[in-house]
Amino acid sequence: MLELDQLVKEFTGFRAVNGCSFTVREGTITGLIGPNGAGKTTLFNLIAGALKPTSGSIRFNGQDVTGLASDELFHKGLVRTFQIPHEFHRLSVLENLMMVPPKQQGESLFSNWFAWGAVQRGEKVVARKAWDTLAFLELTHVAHLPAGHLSGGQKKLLELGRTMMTDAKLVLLDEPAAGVNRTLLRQLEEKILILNREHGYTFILIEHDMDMIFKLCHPVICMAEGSVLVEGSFHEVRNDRRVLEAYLGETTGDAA
Amino acid sequence: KADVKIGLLGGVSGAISAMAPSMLEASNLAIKQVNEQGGILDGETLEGVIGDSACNPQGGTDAATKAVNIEGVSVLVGPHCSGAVLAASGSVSIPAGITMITPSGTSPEITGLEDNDTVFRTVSSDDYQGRALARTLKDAGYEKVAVAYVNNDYGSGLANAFKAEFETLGGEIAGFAAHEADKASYRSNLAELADGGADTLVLFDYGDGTGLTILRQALENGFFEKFVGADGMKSEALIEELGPENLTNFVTSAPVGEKSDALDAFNKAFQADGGDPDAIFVTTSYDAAFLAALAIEKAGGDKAGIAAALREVSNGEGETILPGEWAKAKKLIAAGTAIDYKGAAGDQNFDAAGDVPGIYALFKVNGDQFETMTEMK
Amino acid sequence: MSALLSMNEVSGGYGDTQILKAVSIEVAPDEIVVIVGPNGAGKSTAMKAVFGLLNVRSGNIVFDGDDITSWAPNKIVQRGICYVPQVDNIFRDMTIHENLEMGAFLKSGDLSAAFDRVYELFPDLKDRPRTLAGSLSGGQRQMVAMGRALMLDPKLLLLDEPTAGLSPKYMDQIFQICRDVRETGVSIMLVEQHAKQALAFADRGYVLAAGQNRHEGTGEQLLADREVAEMFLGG
Amino acid sequence: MDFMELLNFYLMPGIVLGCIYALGAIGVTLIFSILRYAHLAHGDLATLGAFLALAIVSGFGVSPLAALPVAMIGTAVIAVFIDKAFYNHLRERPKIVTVMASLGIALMIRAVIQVVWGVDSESYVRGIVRPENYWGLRIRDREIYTIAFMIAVVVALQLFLGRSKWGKAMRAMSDNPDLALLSGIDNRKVIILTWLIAGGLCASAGVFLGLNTELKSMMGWHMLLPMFAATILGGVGRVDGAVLGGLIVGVAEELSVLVLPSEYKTATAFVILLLMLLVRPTGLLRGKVL
Amino acid sequence: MELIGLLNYALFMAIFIGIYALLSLGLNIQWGGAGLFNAGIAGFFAVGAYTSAILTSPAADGRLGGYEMPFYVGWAGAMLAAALIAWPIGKICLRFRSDYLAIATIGIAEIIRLVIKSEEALTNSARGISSIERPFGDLPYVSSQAAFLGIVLFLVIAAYFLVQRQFNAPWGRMMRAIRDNELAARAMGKNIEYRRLEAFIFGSALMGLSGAVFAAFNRSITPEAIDPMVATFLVWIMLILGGSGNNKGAILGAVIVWVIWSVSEIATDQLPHEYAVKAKYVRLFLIGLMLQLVLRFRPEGLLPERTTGVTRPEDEKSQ
Ligand SMILES: Nc1ncnc2c1ncn2[C@@H]1O[C@H](COP(=O)(O)OP(=O)(O)OP(=O)(O)O)[C@@H](O)[C@H]1O
Ligand SMILES: Nc1ncnc2c1ncn2[C@@H]1O[C@H](COP(=O)(O)OP(=O)(O)OP(=O)(O)O)[C@@H](O)[C@H]1O
Ligand SMILES: [Mg+2]
Ligand SMILES: [Mg+2]
Repeated sequence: MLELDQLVKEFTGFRAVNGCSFTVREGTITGLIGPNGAGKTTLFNLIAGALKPTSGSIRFNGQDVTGLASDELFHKGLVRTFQIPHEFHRLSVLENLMMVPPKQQGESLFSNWFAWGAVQRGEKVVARKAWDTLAFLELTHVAHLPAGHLSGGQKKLLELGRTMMTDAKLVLLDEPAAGVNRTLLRQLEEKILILNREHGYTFILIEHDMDMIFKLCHPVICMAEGSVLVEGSFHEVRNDRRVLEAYLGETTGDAA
Repeated sequence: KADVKIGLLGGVSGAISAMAPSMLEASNLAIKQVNEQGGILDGETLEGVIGDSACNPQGGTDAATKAVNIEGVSVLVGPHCSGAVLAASGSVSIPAGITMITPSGTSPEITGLEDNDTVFRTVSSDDYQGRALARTLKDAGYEKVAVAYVNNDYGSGLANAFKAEFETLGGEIAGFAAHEADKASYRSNLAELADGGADTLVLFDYGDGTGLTILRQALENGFFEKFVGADGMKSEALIEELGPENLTNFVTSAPVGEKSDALDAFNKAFQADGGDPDAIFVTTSYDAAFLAALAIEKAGGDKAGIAAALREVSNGEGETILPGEWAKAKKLIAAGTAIDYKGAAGDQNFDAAGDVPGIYALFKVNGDQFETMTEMK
Repeated sequence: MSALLSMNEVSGGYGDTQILKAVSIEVAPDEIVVIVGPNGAGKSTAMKAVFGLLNVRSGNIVFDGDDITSWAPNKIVQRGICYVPQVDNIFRDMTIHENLEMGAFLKSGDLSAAFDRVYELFPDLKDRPRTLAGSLSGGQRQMVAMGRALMLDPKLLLLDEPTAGLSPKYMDQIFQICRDVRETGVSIMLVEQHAKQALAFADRGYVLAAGQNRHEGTGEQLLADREVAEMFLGG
Repeated sequence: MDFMELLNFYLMPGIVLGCIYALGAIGVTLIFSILRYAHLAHGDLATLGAFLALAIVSGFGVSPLAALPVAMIGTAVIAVFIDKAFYNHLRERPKIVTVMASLGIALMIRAVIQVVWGVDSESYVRGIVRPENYWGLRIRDREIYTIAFMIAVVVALQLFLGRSKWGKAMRAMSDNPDLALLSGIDNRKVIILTWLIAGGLCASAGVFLGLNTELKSMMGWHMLLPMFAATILGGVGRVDGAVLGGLIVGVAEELSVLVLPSEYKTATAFVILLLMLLVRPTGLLRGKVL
Repeated sequence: MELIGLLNYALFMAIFIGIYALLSLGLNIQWGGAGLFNAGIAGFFAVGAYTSAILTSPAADGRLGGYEMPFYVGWAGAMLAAALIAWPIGKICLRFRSDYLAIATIGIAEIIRLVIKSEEALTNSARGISSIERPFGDLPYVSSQAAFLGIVLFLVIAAYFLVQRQFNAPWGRMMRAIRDNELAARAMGKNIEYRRLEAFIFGSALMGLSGAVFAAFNRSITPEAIDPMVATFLVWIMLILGGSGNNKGAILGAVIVWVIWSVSEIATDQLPHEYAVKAKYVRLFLIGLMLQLVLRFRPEGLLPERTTGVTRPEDEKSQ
């Protein structure tokens, strides 16, 4: 479904992503791990169109999407979350969700002026969906708070919530667990699995939480210094010496 | 008794704020004389209501509307700037049928207004002055000049008229450029103008504004030898800031009353009142206000009849009335005798468009004052 | 044992909203205290309260014998508390080196010892001291932020989720660093979502929920508590 | 046109003017980057400085250069006061609110000047000063002073910002005010320091403008846009950028009459600015991409 | 007489307020809606005024014009011209951050002003264009004013209605989202360039319309009318004071500022003129001070924007 071919991203004098190639099959949850600064987020930015690759190509559902802007990719069914939450801080939490669905009729000036009824009906549908999502994320009590006032973890939840508001084909999750309470995280894992199994979402998941990777991901890809180090099942990757050294660290490795 | 009011719409704030105060004083002098000499109509007091036209259309219409509607003035004297005159007459005074006399709106555009004969001016169009200045200079032997003018209706009106006339007479314009006001440096503009090889700079600008800056920079850097200005440049500030010793080669035209009894009468009265009779546009301001009073008296207070009355009291036929002669005029009007006002700034006989031909003189600097050199034709 | 820091029944919030409801937390000298709790419980808010960034409506905060309630932050820093916020905790447009330098703003004299210490803890930073901090990866930023706070040799270090986004290797390292730092006589109060790991090495822990104290005890006690584990530690 | 003419009548005036713009633009850039808003009262603050110097010149009969430091200090103090009284409590608000406030301050300062000193043109020294001729280069003392002062200021300021602790604190605060606070930097002091520097420089821009031309109540306002153009041109937050930008704007304005009708001279600054924004929005010297 | 006069003046004020309300609504779309800092309002105002002037005025020597079209054609043309001018400007400038956009638009407005002042063949340069057609201009004074006010009121209400709809619809929510966080909005599939351009053009068209109404009301337009002080900054003060993001606020701001502006002048005009001159400056000072006080005590404006948007009761129930 997604094919990366020799992707390179160079910042002034520094290669953050350096010849990265892999394929993501439809219906999987691919785990992406790797040391800090390995280039995972940068890779996401390339896939999601927030950055343009220096070289290499990206194919999504058989189409070449290299260099497309992120809004176009969104409409092709590719949604991402941000590692550092990018909420709309002055919109209420509810509105943060309600703004997500694409092609809302009320986004056209013309409909607002001449088809108010249809706009209203559309709003009702979107609002219901947003409330359901909030309920699931345990954010109902802050629904009307400006999103900027949420706690760090709540913002991460909101990030995740946004991906639930559309019919995405491929969802890129950048460290959804960081800062999220573990009890809630276990529930999120369930939800992700449901989305994956029942709704056919494909995920790529960046995480440092091994429990989560273990529970959800197959295959797991470990990146280091901008390129793929190892790819395989969780256990293969987990027990790879290079991964232990570069990423997991000796202590954790021993404990496992 | 109820007051009779006339609106004095000055450019108190805005581009000509430095000139406005003495112009308003001159108008007020006329009003004061009326009141001292028996008042207007049935001994009522004439009151001048000041409004700020701010030298822009928004301010002009606002001030005019207030004067006409809230104060209920019979005549508007002003506004002072042409843009304000156009807007205020178009949206207020013409529809309301109120007569407007501007003492300083010099744009040629005012001539062509469809005004039902209600818009007049006691100052001549820039066209006249520009042409007169061209003729005078040509007579005085200037052959090749460069022209710099401030890019507004005043500057461009003068400059274009001057250029047309000067070239018709066979003179050469060796540089012709507009400039925006209020820049810090004009040296490159001057260098560019001087490139044409003229030794004279004709400068249409304001002497207490950018004109001063340009003249200073020209003098300091030795651009041009002789300088000519128009009425805007006849400003005390120039002498004060540059020093008379540096202005020996500077002449400027300005409207004057023809050397006349009328002018003398005004000068004396204005001086006694603490005013400076040589300040710019004071004679026209005085005439506008005095004419307004005469017209009100003549029309018996009927606002709709004022425009016609204005023509009657100034059409050149009848017993002469000089500035300050209110009591006499009042008596004659009461008796039904025709009168003709001869103003400080000239005879003030309006043509069909409500304009007057101007009378100008060329001034030079002597000591710390301007002094008349020659009359201009 | 007299506490180094004690928050006594502190209530307060942002503007009119009340977030903290009579929260009490104590940190003894040379102690590592962990605060855990669900998202939005008020953990970060409690830290801000210590640092004078909150409207404290009632209760007081005593540090080392001084009542520091509502002191200006720069005075609190001077007094010996350093704080690493959860988000926005670096100077993006300054280099790594300058970030650290700003950490030691209140310190005069030779800084090289302090620099050496920080670079030793985070060798990743040592390699490119002139890199703008804003271009670092999420984990690298966290290191810069910690490093900045450590520059001043504080008596008490407040860390808001220092391990969020760090690789397992660094997470262990950070915990190790916390222990090392404690050895040098610095007390630490930290908020963690990696609660199990954190409680395992901390001296004591508090569980906050909905702006109130729920549980407290030593790390082992809390880890052993079934209810705590279920409700807050992810089973 | 020979080179000397180009130098004397186009470049020199442009450079002097550029120095004046630069002095103002440095303040604009500091405020822009540290306090994060466009300070629209900057021009009128410069006017105020110029008139303060005039008051000293005419009151004590000293030379304008002697009055300069006093005027700078006076204006700096006034700037701090304005900040305390009017901008300080808007700090938490969206920056546009402060921008609006500064516009109001501009009106207020101008009104004070117009009431106290009137609307007529004034000058420090009456009469005219003809330039000295140094091997064909025609230049006046006051122009030399202007250029020398600007250079001295820039060198001093660069050293201060780059080397001193407070200079770094200013940068830190421009970067992340909350974190600066947590690092023990007293934001209020940084703000005061910023205003002292910006206000003083602003006054010097006014005084030198007055010295080289006349003093008018609107002089600073007309300088505002070129100063902003210079700021952005050079790169926001860069002192050296502000200087470079100022010089470019000044020289370009003077040179523009060679290629454009002279009534478009005022537009030169903007045209350069727009081109700059199109090609390289961070400014010539990479400033902050705000 | 007195009463009629006051009524007349009230009509006049209402017309002016209407003209400024159009400007301030236009700005509200741009700033309040999309966060675009347009500091070149005067430019679009001017384009509208001159376009309608050229289309509706009688022929004159040496300049474009003389089409003598009916006023509504002129006004529609004004909107179109302002929109057309806004399009390339928006294309180029909307990429910039708000302060930069402000400075860029100031520059563009200044260039427009210089062109208008200097290009005689197009705009009759500094003399301006007079004898512009004014709807109902042939009626007697009072009825003509009243009829004109009717037109202006209609335009303001229509504009208010349209803009209000926009703001309350998903469009408004989307724009606020874009304002808050561009990167995220883009990642959520919103085409930011297009949306901003849409807001910029629509707002500019309203400003152009306002210019056309102004020119028609005065029957003339001269370059002084597009002084940024009156045509740009005053509008900003209106919007900020009234409450940006709130359309009622935009209109209320226009009302208050213009009333205070005018009434304070009536007061100072009562002074003897030697004081009156100084009083003008004092008045400017007081207006500046008033702005400070408002910003201090109502920094969000008199009617603040509802930051958390609309949630209808049925939404609450549905949870
Ligand atoms: N805009 C940029 N300019 C320069 N360097 C950058 C930029 N963005 C990222 N980098 C560099 O690229 C490298 C990879 O960063 P990236 O954010 O992709 O790491 P990551 O794998 O997501 O790490 P983490 O797990 O810590 O989030 C880092 O060393 C970072 O410094
Ligand atoms: N600036 C603010 N204004 C109003 N309310 C706020 C603000 N910041 C936080 N809150 C609210 O205060 C509550 C506690 O927030 P806090 O940041 O302390 O949570 P936390 O326990 O640190 O959560 P997390 O683990 O997710 O970081 C939250 O419900 C949040 O919505
Ligand atoms: Mg990352
Ligand atoms: Mg938190």
